[in-house]
Amino acid sequence: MPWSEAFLRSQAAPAAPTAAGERVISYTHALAEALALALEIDPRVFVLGQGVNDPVGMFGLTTGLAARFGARRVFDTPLSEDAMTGICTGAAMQGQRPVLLHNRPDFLLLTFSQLVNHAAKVHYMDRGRHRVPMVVWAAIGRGWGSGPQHSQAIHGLLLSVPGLKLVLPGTPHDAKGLMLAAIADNNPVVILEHRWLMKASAAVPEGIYRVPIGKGVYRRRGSDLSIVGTSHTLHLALRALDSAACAGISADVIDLRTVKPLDEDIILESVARTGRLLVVDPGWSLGGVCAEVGCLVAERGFDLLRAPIRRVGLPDAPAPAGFALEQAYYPNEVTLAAAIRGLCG
Amino acid sequence: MPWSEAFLRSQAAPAAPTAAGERVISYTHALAEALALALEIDPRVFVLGQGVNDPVGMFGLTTGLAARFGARRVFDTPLSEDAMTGICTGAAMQGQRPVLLHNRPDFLLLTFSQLVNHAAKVHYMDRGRHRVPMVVWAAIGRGWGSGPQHSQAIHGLLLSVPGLKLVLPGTPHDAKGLMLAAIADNNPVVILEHRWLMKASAAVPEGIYRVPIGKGVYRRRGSDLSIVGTSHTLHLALRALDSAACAGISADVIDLRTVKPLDEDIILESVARTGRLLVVDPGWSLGGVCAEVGCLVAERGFDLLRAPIRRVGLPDAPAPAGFALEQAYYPNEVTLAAAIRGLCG
Amino acid sequence: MSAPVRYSYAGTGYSPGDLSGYAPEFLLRLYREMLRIRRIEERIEARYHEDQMKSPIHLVIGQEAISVGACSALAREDAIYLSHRTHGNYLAKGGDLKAMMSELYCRKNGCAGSVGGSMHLFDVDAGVAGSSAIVAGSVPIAVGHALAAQQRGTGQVVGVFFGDAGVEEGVFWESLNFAVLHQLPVLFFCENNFYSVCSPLTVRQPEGVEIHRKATAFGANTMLVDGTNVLRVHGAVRSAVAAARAGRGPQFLELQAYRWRGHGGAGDDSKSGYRSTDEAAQWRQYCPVAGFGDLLRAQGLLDPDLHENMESGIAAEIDAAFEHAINSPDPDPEEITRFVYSP
Amino acid sequence: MSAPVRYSYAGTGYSPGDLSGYAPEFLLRLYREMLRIRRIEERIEARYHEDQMKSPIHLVIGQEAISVGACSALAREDAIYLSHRTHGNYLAKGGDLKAMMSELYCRKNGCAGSVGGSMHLFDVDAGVAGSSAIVAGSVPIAVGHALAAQQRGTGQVVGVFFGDAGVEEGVFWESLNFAVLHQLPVLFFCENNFYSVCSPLTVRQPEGVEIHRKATAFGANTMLVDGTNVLRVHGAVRSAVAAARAGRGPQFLELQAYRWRGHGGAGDDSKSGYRSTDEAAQWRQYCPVAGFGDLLRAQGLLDPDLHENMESGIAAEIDAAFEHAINSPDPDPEEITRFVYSP
Ligand SMILES: Cc1ncc(C[n+]2csc(CCOP(=O)(O)OP(=O)(O)O)c2C)c(N)n1
Ligand SMILES: Cc1ncc(C[n+]2csc(CCOP(=O)(O)OP(=O)(O)O)c2C)c(N)n1
Ligand SMILES: [Mg+2]
Ligand SMILES: [Mg+2]
Repeated sequence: MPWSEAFLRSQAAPAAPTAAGERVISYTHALAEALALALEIDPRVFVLGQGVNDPVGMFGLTTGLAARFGARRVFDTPLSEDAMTGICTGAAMQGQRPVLLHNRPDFLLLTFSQLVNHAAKVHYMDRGRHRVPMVVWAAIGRGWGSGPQHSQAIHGLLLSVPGLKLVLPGTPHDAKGLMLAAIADNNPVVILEHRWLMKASAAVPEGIYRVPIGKGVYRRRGSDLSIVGTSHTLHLALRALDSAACAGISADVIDLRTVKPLDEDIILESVARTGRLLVVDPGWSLGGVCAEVGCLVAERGFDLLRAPIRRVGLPDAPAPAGFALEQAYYPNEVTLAAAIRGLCG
Repeated sequence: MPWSEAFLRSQAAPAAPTAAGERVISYTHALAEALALALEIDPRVFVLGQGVNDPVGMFGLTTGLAARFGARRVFDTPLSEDAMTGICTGAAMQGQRPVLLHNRPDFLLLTFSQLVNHAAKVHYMDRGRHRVPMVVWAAIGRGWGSGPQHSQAIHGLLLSVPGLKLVLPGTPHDAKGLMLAAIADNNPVVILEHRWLMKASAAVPEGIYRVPIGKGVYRRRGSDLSIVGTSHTLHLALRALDSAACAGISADVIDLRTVKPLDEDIILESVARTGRLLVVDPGWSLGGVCAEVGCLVAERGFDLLRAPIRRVGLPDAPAPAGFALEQAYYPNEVTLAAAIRGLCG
Repeated sequence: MSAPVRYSYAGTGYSPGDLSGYAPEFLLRLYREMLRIRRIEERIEARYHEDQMKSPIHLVIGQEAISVGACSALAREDAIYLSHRTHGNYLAKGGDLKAMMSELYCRKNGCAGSVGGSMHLFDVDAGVAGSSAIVAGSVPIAVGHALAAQQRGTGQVVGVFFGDAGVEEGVFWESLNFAVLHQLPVLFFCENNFYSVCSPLTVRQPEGVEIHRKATAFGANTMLVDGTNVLRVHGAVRSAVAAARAGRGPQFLELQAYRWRGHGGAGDDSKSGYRSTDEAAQWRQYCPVAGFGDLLRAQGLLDPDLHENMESGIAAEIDAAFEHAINSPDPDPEEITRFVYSP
Repeated sequence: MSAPVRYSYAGTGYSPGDLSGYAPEFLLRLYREMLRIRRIEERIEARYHEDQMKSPIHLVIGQEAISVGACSALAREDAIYLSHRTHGNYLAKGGDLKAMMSELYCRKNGCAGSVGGSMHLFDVDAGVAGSSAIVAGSVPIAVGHALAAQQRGTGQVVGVFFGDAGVEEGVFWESLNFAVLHQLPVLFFCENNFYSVCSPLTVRQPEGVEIHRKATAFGANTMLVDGTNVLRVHGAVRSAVAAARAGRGPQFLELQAYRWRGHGGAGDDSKSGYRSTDEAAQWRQYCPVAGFGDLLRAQGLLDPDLHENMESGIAAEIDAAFEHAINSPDPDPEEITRFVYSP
């Protein structure tokens, strides 16, 4: 899809200005580095997934890894998503640290039996005798004209599931640091990357560092409202905030990075100062992260709120394929600016 | 499990006093009647599922149906939940009306590929050329000491999914009327029954009637708070309300019956009068129906609210198996009474 | 660094004996349909770089004999279901070319109104009942269609196309088991092109294990067919259709052919190294279209005029379809919330 | 109205030849282990009506030879995974009886601390690594364990038990394919008792299709074994273990036996009509325990004293285990939120 490559580059967030000497690399490169480092330092780590050793190399994440670490540590799999999830669970229970990569989150829907009924529950069911240190990674497919079965951001469906951790990085720095943290974590961690961020470049430290799972971060400080969310939608909110439409509005912008476990403190702390909450998410508005964050604040931060909560995610409809329809389906700078203004008006 | 049978009977809600001449039948009987009527009036209806023609007859729902309607209309299936869901989808697209029964909702997790990626999207993807009039039914397995993989109320995981309808009946009357409505509906409808309601008896009209999908109903009218929810947890809330602990508290109690699409109007109408909201649900508190209803009110009914929202569902942990642990895990009259009092205090 | 030749053509090529028993018009129709698909694919490929077909594409060049051989053995009333690699089977079954091109161009009048994209082609009137972008996703749905056909006694048979990787999905075996159990009138068309994206069969299924033998062990009637020979395919499918229609249950056909182009998008990708350029070159010698044309010519059934006639007719049709698509309007934004639920 | 006899015993019963090559102590050990499982199951059954084991149970009476024959061929370091029908395999592998009984009685010191119930027995020290209440759910997990064993070169083999319905789940075939592809040291023990709850095999898998032949077609080494004969099972599994340990990949054993009791809970349920009372009676003639005892007696290896000794030893152990469980405390309520996440 030649168009999409060019398009993605145009969508990539501009690199933030970096301090002298900082190294700027792409999001994909940062992820590839994380995988290589993890394979290097820990013999228990292995990487698998459909085509991880092919010329495409899973968006470039795995390019060269099989050659470097061998076919025992980096290998292709059959199209058997549910079994592969269970196989990773079994290997993880024996102390290995599998990293299972999928092209698209839609394929995770084939694995809910192993992911939800098994991987998430093993540690609980056997009272801590086994741990399940595995990472399941997938890239949200938006923007390839991919349509209803290839574009879904399904983390909202997993939000209720005890035992899983859910991570949606938003910058190259976090992509690397959260991948390394997820591999080091002793629980099943699902990472959803957003394809539209993957051409972005920014400062990324060399070597090993881990971004704590379960901790949000302020991307900006302000006083009129709190914008809370993750991934590409949060980037859109930042752009909206910078646009003329939001002139004069000052916002706290919190990148949750992890949606389970949720960093409740940072959300409540911010709302305590601003009194207004906008939740944004790349998944459906209804019943997902937006709903959870909104309800949380209405429950534990009610007295802090000075205005109705607002949420901006996807409408209650499957993702359409065509370009024109995608424009209407996905939130953008303009719709986000309207939501921000609406909340402060 | 002899104990559970006795236990269930003791848990069954006492039959409401009935008007003279009303017929009182059990929940299970009401469901069985719905299936028999649907098979009778519509040759497109067929009923399938593991053991639907066996002596147990799926909790008694299907007892005698195979003998009466023949093996072409009522039949057993292999243990192939995902394929059976797709097979029902394909048959429904051709105008048949399959009713697929599962013992427990946990098994639906094996079917998310066909249910979410396919059944829910067909009508959208082919612009209305096909409809998918199918019913998927399962009974929440709580209380058999069944444990983490046999007790889950997973409707919260499906809440985001466009194209699905989700129904949780709460009375014999609604169980029958919603089953008939679901079979008549032209969309995939998932019905989750709660096993602890299934021994209840109450007035159920004979013949065909349909309870509208997407409409909640007042179970009680009051002024101090709105209790909104479904299924067995709502029954517990009613009992809590009737207990000494809640003396003097008057509540609106709304049985949503359908959680997708949600009857937003009835919720907002009630909160407009009471100013207080307690959401209760048989699923996990986090990220499910509780979160959605809570966020909805914080978004669209914020100015009506006079107190923080509260939610009572399951803790963020898998369901334990043992009796003593179940007592601590599940909300009960006492915890619900405390939540009610806390909200009004 | 190029990969070794892993998968060689194992058939016998077209031979005059293949033609016996067929009327010349029928043979020419088969040829024309393959040629048409080839030309359509070539045109799509040629214009893909313009970035106006904003949809992932999966070209069928090299696999045309499967589409045409199979669909020519089905009645118009019979139904088929597609995978992600839709074009050839959609067209061979009679799917509307204009509606397909509009879908690829994301237009309002695309067969799926631009909601589906190239992986969701369908044309219910022509019996292209559905497709899925989830590998093996349409298999149980097709089986369900066959169940409905059996329940209603329509006499329909239902075919479902999927690739060699389709049989790695558990739902495939669940579906096959059910279809055999109920002796449903369903045809499983496994288009074995030996690759899933860039992954050869050997890294996905054990060597020595044959797909069609697995299906046999599940109780299906099975055949292994040269998928580059349109007449072999047609003959096999015709007998399979007859068996299915006579109530002899599901039929599984493993149809071997080679995908000449990359998995998705335009162009061959053998240079990237995952498969041997020699391997691709070998298979190109067994072109399903040219090979059949040569045979027809050798037998005096196809002359230059007739061929030229076909080519120009096809070109005109393609021109018109592209023009139609390109000049059609975008869908209305309100479409995104239509058809989420059916009344 | 009773069902017809559908599934008859197809073996040859115990015969003196089965014993050859085995030491008497070993034979007596096998016998004692089967007898022990039988007696434990009978005791559970006898006390189930007291409503103190608040957990669904799935008795293994009739299938003891599979558990004992298979586990006696495994090393203690080898691992096994269980389905919902856990008791026999757990015990035969060396699982702690007291911990099991405490789990059934929902006690704090149950093997799963009362969180799991009877379908989640495990004893990691004895190599009972896990189980699943989802049919076929533990199959890929066992394969993953075998993958880890291969990666680390532990020399372990991993066995996984599942029923005839397990092979109806797609994930089973996905797992088998992967195991064969990677030649993993995993043993698939398919306990074919011909029923899933009350559903006979015939309504779930086509007649004439044999489970072990499907596995063969997937590239596994397979055997069909009389699962009522502990020595046949032991012999088959021993050679399978040797092959797996030698790197010859996965081994699939279809072990046929009959479940004497109802699917779940206490008592036979044949009277309910889903299976023939004659069928159940026929199979009871081939009791894995009594048949073996008779043979040992006939061969002079087992005398009344020894038998009485075994019985009383087993009874005492069972008494103690029940007492232990009944007198153990309930779990603390805080347990419900422990171990949701691992530090
Ligand atoms: C369940 C699922 N897993 C992975 C994919 C990604 N994917 C799309 S097409 C494809 C190749 C499938 O290969 P095959 O079935 O042999 O068909 P071919 O492309 O060769 O025609 C893959 C892996 C998918 N669409 N669905
Ligand atoms: C995925 C799934 N579907 C259905 C069930 C319900 N169920 C529990 S045990 C059982 C019987 C399985 O039969 P089989 O595999 O032959 O084992 P058996 O009980 O005969 O030992 C069924 C249907 C389940 N636990 N999991
Ligand atoms: Mg292929
Ligand atoms: Mg069985």
